[in-house]
Amino acid sequence: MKQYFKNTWEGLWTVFVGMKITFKHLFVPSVTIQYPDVKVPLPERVRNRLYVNMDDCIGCDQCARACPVECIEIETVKSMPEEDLGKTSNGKKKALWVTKFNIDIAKCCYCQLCVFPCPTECIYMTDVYEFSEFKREDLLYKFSTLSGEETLQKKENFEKFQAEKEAQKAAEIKAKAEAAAKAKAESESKPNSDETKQSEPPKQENS
Amino acid sequence: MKKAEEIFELIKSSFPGVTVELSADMPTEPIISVDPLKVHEICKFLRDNEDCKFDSLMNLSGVDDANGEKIKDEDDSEIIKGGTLSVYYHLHSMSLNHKITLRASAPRENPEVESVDNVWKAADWHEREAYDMCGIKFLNHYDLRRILMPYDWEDGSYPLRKDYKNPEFYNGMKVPY
Amino acid sequence: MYNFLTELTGNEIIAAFISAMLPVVFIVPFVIFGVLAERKVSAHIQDRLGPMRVGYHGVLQTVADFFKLIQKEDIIAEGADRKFFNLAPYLVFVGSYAVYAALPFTSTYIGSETDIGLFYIIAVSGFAVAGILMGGWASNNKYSLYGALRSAAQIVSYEIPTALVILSMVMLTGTLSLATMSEMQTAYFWNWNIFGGAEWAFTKLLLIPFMFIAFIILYISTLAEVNRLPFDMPEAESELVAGYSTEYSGMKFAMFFLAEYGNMFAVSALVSVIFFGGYQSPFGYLGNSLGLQWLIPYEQLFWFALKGILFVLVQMWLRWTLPRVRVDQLMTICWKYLIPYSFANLIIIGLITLL
Amino acid sequence: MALRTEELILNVGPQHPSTHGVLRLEVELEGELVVKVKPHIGYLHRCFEKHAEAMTYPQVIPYTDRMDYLASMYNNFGYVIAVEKLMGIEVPERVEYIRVIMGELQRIASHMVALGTYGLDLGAFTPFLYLFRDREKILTMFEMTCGARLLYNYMWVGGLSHDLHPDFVRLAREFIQYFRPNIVELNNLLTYNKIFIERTAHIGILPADTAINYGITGPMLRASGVNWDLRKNDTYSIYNRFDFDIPVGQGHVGTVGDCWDRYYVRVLEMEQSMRILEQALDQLPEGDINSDLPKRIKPPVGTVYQRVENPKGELGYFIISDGSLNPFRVKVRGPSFVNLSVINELSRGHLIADLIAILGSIDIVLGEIDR
Repeated sequence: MKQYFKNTWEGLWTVFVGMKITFKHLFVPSVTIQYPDVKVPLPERVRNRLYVNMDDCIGCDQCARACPVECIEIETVKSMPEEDLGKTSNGKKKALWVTKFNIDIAKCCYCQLCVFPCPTECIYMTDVYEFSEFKREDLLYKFSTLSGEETLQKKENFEKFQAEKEAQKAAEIKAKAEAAAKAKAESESKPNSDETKQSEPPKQENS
Repeated sequence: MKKAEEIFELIKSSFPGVTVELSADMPTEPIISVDPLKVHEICKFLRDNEDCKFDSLMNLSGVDDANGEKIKDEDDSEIIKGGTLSVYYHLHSMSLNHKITLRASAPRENPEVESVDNVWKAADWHEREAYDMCGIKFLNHYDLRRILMPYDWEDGSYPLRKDYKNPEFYNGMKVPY
Repeated sequence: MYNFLTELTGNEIIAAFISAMLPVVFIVPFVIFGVLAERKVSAHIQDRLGPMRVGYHGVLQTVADFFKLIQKEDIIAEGADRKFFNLAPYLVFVGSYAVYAALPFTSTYIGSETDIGLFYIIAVSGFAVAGILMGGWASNNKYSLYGALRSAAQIVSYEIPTALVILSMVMLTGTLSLATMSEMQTAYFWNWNIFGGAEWAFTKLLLIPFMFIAFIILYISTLAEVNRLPFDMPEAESELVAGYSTEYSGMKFAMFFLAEYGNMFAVSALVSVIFFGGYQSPFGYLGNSLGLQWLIPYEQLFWFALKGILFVLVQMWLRWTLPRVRVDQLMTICWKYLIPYSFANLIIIGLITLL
Repeated sequence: MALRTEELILNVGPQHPSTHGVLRLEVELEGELVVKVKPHIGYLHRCFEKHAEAMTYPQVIPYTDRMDYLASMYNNFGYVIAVEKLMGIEVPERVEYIRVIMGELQRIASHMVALGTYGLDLGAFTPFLYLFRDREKILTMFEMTCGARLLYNYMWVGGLSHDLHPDFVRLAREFIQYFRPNIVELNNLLTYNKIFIERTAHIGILPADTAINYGITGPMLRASGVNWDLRKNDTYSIYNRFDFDIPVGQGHVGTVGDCWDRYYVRVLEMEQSMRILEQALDQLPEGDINSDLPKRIKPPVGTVYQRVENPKGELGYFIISDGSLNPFRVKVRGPSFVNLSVINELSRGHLIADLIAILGSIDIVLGEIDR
């Protein structure tokens, strides 16, 4: 019997206690914000969309190897010995044409493992977090600054160069009678390497 | 508090004629290998014995040792013949606070290990998972169904085997997408 | 009102029709307000803002939702019993709407000036059960079925404490007509039944505590009758996905909503009529003091709506504070607690009135 | 003549408001009484263990994040100390302290979700949002430190990805000051509420011996009255330096090991975690965090089983190394996985509503059950 009234009292009392608390909160200013109008400031270490600064990229492929989800795809072509690709901001000599640097941001898991190994700190995470797209293909970011035909040209240059190397070796093994042919090969490799120089205005068309 | 070696001696003495050996060269913990068809009684003994009192099974994991010879089959994907599949039991005694690791290795061709799920109920789902992933058959387990993979996953394809090949299609869906 | 309309139109049918339609004019705006209020109250109790986009602080949110619900496809599950499935929501709404017929909005307007208003309300409020059962059974879904059965058991059993409390009030006031009951508590708030009714005697003081007990019992049991949390067994979203309205969509679902909020106001109005003088102003009428007789009905409507909405807000406040009771505890509360207390209350009030 | 009766099979989930994910329970009901519960899991299976065999050791860490996504820090913690044990490397003092701080903050955050959703399962919506409001503060601290709110890849083998943010210590202290009163408020609002007690006391009682036999760990085991916490009983990292109590279920309002105890043990654990936090913040040494970060992580041949006290129980990593850069086998012993397996024992003979209450009190995370 005592328990009976105790239950009744507790039931009512705890309800009133709860109501008191919730009533207090009626007048607490809200903690939510109106998202698209108001945005929370992000800390500087925030990890969002990846960005690659191609001026500094030396195509060392370390980020691609570090990535646990294989969302980075890099393709490089060796440059000619005589053509100069400039230096990176921290003074590393570039030696490769980065003909392809794709990041499939749809696969990216934002783990930041690709950022740390980069020797020139050219790949990093920005604070952009609103980049939804309607088509999955639009989430494949192409960072390479070289256009398609330039890429092809670099490739064929390189192949030619290789071929010449082969020829050279063959020549060296043979007598110096091929010296003339070697000289000829040199003379014809010069001009097109020159015009490759002119045909690469450093373009910036990053997302 | 007992060391793995003493426990090993204890098992050896109390189960004559059962193959048990101790591999103490492990960097972290010594492992006692036992006969897969004697696991049940050994575990029961370990649980009930006064100076073992292994009352809790921390973990039970099925492993593909991939120690058979690897041969290429027609579509030159590697398959493994022979060798063993192992089940690792990590036991721990809450009252005496000591642990050991048991290993039961069964031949790959018919991997049969005794179930211990009526020694520790904890083993139930772990064994189902080991069956699901490595295809280790646990004798007299009360329902040995797939647990994580879908029930209609094709028989005989066990993902955690080292020579596992992704199926072309699953329910008409292309794999990988 | 009805008579006035008959004189006005000279045709009883039209008059009846119009006077029957009048509550709709009240209910629909109230529901639009009520749903928004529910969301705003919950939001601010939880340190949120709630709907803010449509209109100023989202005042038009409910209207937008209403249009969305209209446009929604009306899905009927295969294997559902189409006839009853379609009928159920309207039945439920009728159940809650019929209550309004006996509610005295003002001294001049009451749907039907019946002398047995209370009796009629008790009878009709069980009407929704039929609809809920029908919907739950017809949607051919186990969750719906459970919800329906629970709500049937719940509403039927909670009618008893309601009836007992109302009975004690009837003993006190000696009338079954809500209009008369409100008239008796006229003028000032100390004449309200919660303060022991109008006539001045020492019994009045004796009555007050028991009146409060009666009020609490009535409030709890009406809360249970309209299936609000903590008694929302029928649609306990964490157990039965949405109870009897699981399979409903679009306008039919909106009908259930309409019925729920209509019910909420109906029972709150009932409580306010029985204990808080219905449409009576707590402190005199402006109309009297200013000598503008035509003003009084509007004041009365204002007070009536105000009291009703106040109790609705308390219902919401409770909902966002409390967890849900279990279905058997629901019955325990009803049969082991509310009914004995209301019985004792009934007897005591009876004795006091005998003095 | 007698009527023929049969059980009603009710399918709770995979899509259900209170299964905390995509769990499917096949419930046999007699009226509203539960006769048998048959859990079907695996809807969220993401082949963690298969993936891990193809990854290098550091690359596995982001995958461990995704198992118990409410306690990612602790998943990293367990994995890295397992690999460190295998490689036999020591980490700097500061790293140990930071790991403990992060782990305890994560424990508080995880318990907040557990308690909040438990209230939600019982129909109390408001405490859930209060707790999430406070959890935001912890997530903001994490974001400040490692840049991510939910899936940090913060602890590395031999070190950490970032050092603490300069403001971190101050914010952590402020959080402790701020959160203590909120626990009291939570108790008044929910824990001591009569309806809540009625719903949870004497429900789903789990005796200690059953719990141990089922391998139940964490708050569930402690609620059954077993004084067992890996941080003390099988200590790892530097937990032996801190002084804290192990809350144990005592059946204040019901029987020992009922849902209310499981709930209340978590409430008390938040307080204990804050005690550890305070001590750790006071003793936090200066120093370089990644001084001896191994260049390439290549453990010797061998096996290791390392377990840590995850917010939900004993999280064990069984790693077999064949001396290469990738682990040969990584088996995860998820606490939720083991704890869920007892649901049939717990909920037999209770009502559907109780089944929901019991499921909530187990505090499962499907990402970890299915891995």
